[in-house]
Amino acid sequence: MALDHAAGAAGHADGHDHPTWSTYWKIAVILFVITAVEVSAFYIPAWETSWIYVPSMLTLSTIKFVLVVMYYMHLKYDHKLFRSLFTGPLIVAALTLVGLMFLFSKLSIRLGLLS
Amino acid sequence: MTATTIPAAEHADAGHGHHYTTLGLDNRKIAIWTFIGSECMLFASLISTYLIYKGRSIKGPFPHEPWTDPVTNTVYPAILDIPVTSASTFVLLMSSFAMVLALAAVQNKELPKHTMGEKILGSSKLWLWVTCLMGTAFLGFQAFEFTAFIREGLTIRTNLFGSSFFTLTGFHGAHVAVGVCWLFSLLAIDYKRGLRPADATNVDIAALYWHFVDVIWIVIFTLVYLIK
Amino acid sequence: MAFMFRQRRWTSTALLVALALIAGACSGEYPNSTFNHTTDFNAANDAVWDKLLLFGTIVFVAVEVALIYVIVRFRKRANSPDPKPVHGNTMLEILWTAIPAVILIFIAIPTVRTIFATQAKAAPDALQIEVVGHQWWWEFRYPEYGITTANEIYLPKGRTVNFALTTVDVLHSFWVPQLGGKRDLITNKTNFLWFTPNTDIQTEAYNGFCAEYCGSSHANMKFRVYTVEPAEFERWAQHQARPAVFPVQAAVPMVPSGAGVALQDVAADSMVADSTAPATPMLEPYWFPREQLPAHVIPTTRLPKNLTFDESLLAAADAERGRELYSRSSCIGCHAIAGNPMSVSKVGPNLTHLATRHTIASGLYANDAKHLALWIKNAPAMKPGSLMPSIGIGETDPVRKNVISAAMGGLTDAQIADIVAYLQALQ
Amino acid sequence: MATIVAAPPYASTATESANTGLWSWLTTVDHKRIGVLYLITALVFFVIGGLEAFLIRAQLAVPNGQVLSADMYNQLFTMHGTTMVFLAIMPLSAAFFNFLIPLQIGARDVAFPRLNAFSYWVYLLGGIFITVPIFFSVAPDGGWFGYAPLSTKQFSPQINMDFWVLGLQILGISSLAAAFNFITTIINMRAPGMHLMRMPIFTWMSFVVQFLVALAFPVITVALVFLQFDRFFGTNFYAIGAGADPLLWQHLFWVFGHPEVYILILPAFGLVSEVLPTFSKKPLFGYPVMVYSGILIGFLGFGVWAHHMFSVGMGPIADAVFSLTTMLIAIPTGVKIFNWMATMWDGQLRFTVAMKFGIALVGMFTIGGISGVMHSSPPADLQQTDTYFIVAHFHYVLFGGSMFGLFAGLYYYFPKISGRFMSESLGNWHFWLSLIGMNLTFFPMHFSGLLGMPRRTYQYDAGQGIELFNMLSTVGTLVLMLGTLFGLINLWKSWKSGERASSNPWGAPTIEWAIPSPPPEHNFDELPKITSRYPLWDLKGTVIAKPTTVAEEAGFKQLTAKQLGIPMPNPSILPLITATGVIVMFSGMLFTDTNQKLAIAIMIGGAVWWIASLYSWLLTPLEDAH
Ligand code: HEA
Ligand code: HEA
Ligand code: HEC
Ligand code: CUA
Ligand SMILES: [Cu+2]
Repeated sequence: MALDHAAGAAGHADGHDHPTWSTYWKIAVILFVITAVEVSAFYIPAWETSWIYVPSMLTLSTIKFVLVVMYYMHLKYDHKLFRSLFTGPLIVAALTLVGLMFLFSKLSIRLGLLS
Repeated sequence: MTATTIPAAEHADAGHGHHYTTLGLDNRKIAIWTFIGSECMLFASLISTYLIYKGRSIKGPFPHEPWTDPVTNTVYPAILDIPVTSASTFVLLMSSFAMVLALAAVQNKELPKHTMGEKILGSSKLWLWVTCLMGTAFLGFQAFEFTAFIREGLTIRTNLFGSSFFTLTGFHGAHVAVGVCWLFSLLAIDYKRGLRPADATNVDIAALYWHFVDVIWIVIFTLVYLIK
Repeated sequence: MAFMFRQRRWTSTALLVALALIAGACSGEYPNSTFNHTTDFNAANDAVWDKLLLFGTIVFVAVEVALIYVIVRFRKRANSPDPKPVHGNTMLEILWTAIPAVILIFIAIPTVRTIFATQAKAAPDALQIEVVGHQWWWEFRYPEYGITTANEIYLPKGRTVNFALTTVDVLHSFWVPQLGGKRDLITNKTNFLWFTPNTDIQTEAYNGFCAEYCGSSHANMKFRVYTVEPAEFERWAQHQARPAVFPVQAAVPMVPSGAGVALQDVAADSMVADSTAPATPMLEPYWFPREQLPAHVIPTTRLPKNLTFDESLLAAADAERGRELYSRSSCIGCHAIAGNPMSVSKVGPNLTHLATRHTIASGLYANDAKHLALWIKNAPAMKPGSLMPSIGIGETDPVRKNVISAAMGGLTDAQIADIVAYLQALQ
Repeated sequence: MATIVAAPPYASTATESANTGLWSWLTTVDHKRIGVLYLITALVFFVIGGLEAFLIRAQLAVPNGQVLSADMYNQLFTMHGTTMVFLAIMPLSAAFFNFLIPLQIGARDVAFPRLNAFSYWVYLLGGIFITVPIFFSVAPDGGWFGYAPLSTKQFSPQINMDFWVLGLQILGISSLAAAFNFITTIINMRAPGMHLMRMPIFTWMSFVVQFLVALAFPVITVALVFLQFDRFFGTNFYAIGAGADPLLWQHLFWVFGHPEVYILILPAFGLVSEVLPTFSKKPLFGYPVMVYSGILIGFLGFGVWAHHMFSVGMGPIADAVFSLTTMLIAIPTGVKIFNWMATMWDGQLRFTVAMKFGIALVGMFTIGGISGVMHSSPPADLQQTDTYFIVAHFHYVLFGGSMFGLFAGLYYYFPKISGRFMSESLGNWHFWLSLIGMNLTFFPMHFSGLLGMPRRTYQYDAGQGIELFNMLSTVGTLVLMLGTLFGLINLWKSWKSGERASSNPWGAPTIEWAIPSPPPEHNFDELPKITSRYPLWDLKGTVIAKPTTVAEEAGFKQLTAKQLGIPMPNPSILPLITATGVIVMFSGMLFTDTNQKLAIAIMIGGAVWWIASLYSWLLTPLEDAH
């Protein structure tokens, strides 16, 4: 199992492949740009009213989320364990949120059969 | 005795000090990640509630559209102020950037620094200060936002939107506040005796917490402010 | 081995107890049993239950028999060799993953079918009944007939009835075990529940319960359901839809359940209706005959110890005086009586045809003079938490913690007796 | 490398005189002593919860019972449920987490010993906070799941529900802190060679439970925060006048509530999985499947919550989905039942009291599980929900499952905890009376439920066909009480004067049995090197550990941590002080309505108090520098 393999690698689990200053500032720039795009999208009526708006917003913020988690929280470089400690709960949380959205009719599946 | 056992000292290389750990990782880091996982559920519940109650308030003011009180005929503007919040979002994002630099500075404290740039980048005090101040600025924005909303007629008691909005963002704000106190405490240590690479884990867990709070804001900003 | 001996003795005892219980459950009177097929709804749900019971019993017997076999067969014997250290067996484990899975499929299919069948929209011509939950009583409205009543429902056999369930305060749950499963009353939401009482069931009285904890008197939030012939239902409904006929002089005794449907102008000379007399002749009034009430709908609630009423006053009471008194007492702040223009409030139960109901206070007490009198005197003492205040002078209100005085609009026993006479005339 | 084949001869000379006295208990950070504190406290709360149940049953013995008033009854069942769930079973499990996990994984302590003490003190003080009001008839009265809007100020204006909201909030802190602690401990404090798939099954189940706690408690925390804000600050989360949806509370509560029931059962499953192999002299059948089924139960447990809400009118799709996910859980649970039986199959069963409780769990939990599956079908559940049929279901799984499992664990581990055996003869009384009593109490409830008795009713009419069943239930409760009394007497007497136990009195396979009973402060002189799942049984060869005896170990002298030069954490009073500050802060809220200034003053005072002591805690090193 994932947790066991590392047992031998005592000491330098988070060793190699450190992110560096140049990674950090590039990420910062990307974060800034995405935020700027998001905010301007809000003010572009053609975008804001189209069906693509919500999916695009969710995608953009997911990208930001992943970037911060992978690089600033160095999950990409760290021990695999941390990745599962974070993604496991995150998945449960996301599924619960989606489940609740369905239950409160904020989302709905259109099944012709069951109308 | 047939048992083969190993003396504790044999594995004393892990982490700091002499305690054996299975993975060679620091306990505090595992704990903070577990805590962050748990916080995911906390914020998922808060965000769910906000979304569930979105559009269910029977009276205004509302987040995105103006509202006229049928009784008094007062007109309430749309509550959310996107430009201001975009600015505060930006501040919080950049504070994460400062935070990684602070951590890197602590980790690399003992490396020689030659150029001016290296000296600036290597100053943990500087970057901790920047992070703290940006965090405080975010709280300032939030205080400004809250008071503006209250002036415009939205309090935590006004309607479902008010209750769920203030509670969600208030919880986030409280997390930021805790983070700011934490970082100031680290700063105090830095002034008192200097943060060294040996302290990196202490700074790292604070940083993880800080980034997580930032990440949550990314979600809130999109779901609450940008999507109508 | 001593253990074995004990083991056998206890298992047989346990079995005996279980058998006694099962025997007990199959005979005797179970007026609120969930197993009677009195409606299509109940039959559909019970069919699922039968599958559950069947498979549940199979699993139960299989597991317990195997367990007992293992206990008996593999107990430690003196100087036997150590057992083989078996760590597992993939085939076996797949097997006992698969068997339950198959069983569950057999349960799941009828479950899903029944869910969709019973939760479809009710037929449009169904009898609509609006059920409104209150802490701790039930309001029932028949919009088709313009009837508002409380705590007792009449259903015509063979016609689908569709309940629209809402509540004005906390959550409640509408449940008549004999007729079908429950459905919650949720604030800010309307739920539906529909079924069709079978045509072949008796004219019967059933118990209904509030099944969602709703505070102090949750246990006392009961109601009654009467399944009657369609013709009887028409008579009942028509009667309920009109204001009560209030006798001024000695009234012609009204026989509630006379045979036949003879037309009779009840508003004729000896009677005056409180409001305009109906111009058209009407069906003979009907309500479930008191003599035919089965024992299980007769409340056995004990009266509070310190609450008494001088019953001789009831004999001397006068309904007309009572009406006059009622119409200027606090009663009208909460109750409505059609035909009494002073009494229109909707806070408490509608009292228009109170005398045709068999219980008061949501199934807690029999509807007779004594209980009515005690109720008016001190309702919260009769029913914990009741939102109807104490009214008898000198009484202590256990909810509001005050002593009732004349200045507060309290009534003397004699006055209460008059009001009781009035209420009892509201047929 | 050889396996540890047999426990080395040890004797129980470990206890050091320096470690006794009240102060040492208030300042202890030793996981074993904290475990003992949990055990005793939880048993006290179990008796309180049981006496509450007894009063409930006394009232229901006959129709129109006159023992209790309606309001008192409502307080009693609310507190009975709350006490049993949060103050008895969860902390009893925590007692075993504390005592056993470090021993089973070969660690000297948990990852954060002082946080561990903090968890205990918060639990104790929170438990007192929520229990005391019942003695003044102002206890919470909204049911153990406190459905809104009944639990809001509008419909429960008195102080009663304030205790509940704040009390659960406090207890949540304790559980969450413990969860982070144990997850870290299990991940990172395992002895060399203790791979995950070699971990004792109890530790595995506890590991799953900690994740359930970490993910489920934040949800109830949020639900409670909303309720608290509604009650104290006038927010609208459950305010029906503002258009709130009362189902919000129900969903949030059960998103927590269903994982919670697996939090209650999995530790018991884990204990039984230790007991059955030892007394069958066979390894656990299908160890990997037992592990995976535990994980699966935990994971699926997050996807079934709305089966508590089949009557609220969620619509056919949601009903069907939650019904199916619920049924799925029967499969991994069934696997556990069958694997236990396969463990015993062909073994040599020794019927100690621990074993009897273990076997009884298999039999009784199955009954509760089957009635659970009966609820999982909405058409059938509409007739069952909120009746005594449900009450029967959950007492079978809770008493026949969780309690029996915990009792099995208690009889099994008592020698390790105290160095003494529990009495088998008193234990037999305890077991048989409990088994009979629980069936007599709870089996008739299946009938009273299906024959139309709603739950949470303080009285019922005569002539409803349920009198016999209620009388039987009440009689059963008396038997159960007697049985429990035997158990308590047994515990008390055995603690003082039970027969002395050796290091491995049962001949068990896991490493906690390789050290003296009771274990020395530092647990292991040297960290053990683990090479198999059953270190004390060499299953490739032929040797299964024989029980050790006291005589064998008589000559052994256990060295102390100091003598061995093992650094141990220093005792500290700070966890208790911090916990007290937390309680003070929460107590302040109680005055919000009556005296706002006082409320704010107390809350600020409490906050300053715990923050200050937290700082001083964090700045005090755990152990002396060396
Ligand atoms: C220890 C706690 C515990 C456990 C383990 C369980 C286990 C289960 N529970 Fe239970 N439950 C409670 C505690 C628990 N429950 C409580 C406290 C309540 C009431 C709360 C309240 O309202 O106050 C409740 C209520 C409750 C309800 C809501 C009822 C209602 O209010 O209407 C439902 C509905 O589906 C349910 C289902 C189940 C199921 C399917 C399981 C399954 O996990 C059971 C699985 C086990 C088996 C099935 C037995 C072994 C399996 C086999 C031998 C294999 C073969 C079997 C088959 C194919 C059937 N439970
Ligand atoms: C978690 C575990 C748990 C346990 C172990 C129990 C144990 C018992 N429960 Fe519990 N019960 C619940 C959890 C539990 N319950 C929950 C969650 C509810 C729902 C609450 C709600 O609806 O909100 C409930 C509800 C509930 C009801 C339904 C109330 C109602 O709906 O109106 C009833 C009724 O009979 C009942 C009875 C019992 C009995 C008789 C026991 C017995 O097993 C108790 C046996 C123990 C003892 C009797 C203690 C021993 C005492 C002594 C030895 C005393 C001697 C000492 C001195 C004199 C100092 N319980
Ligand atoms: C503050 C409101 C209030 C006042 C004043 C009040 N009632 Fe009531 N009444 C109620 C409520 C509420 C109930 C339902 C109580 C229950 O069943 O829990 C009720 C129930 C009754 C019932 C039983 C009805 C039934 O169908 O079960 C009668 C009869 C009654 N009231 C008569 C009176 C009379 C007569 C007076 C005046 C002397 C009076 N009430 C004053 C609120 C009030
Ligand atoms: Cu209404 Cu219970
Ligand atoms: Cu559940």
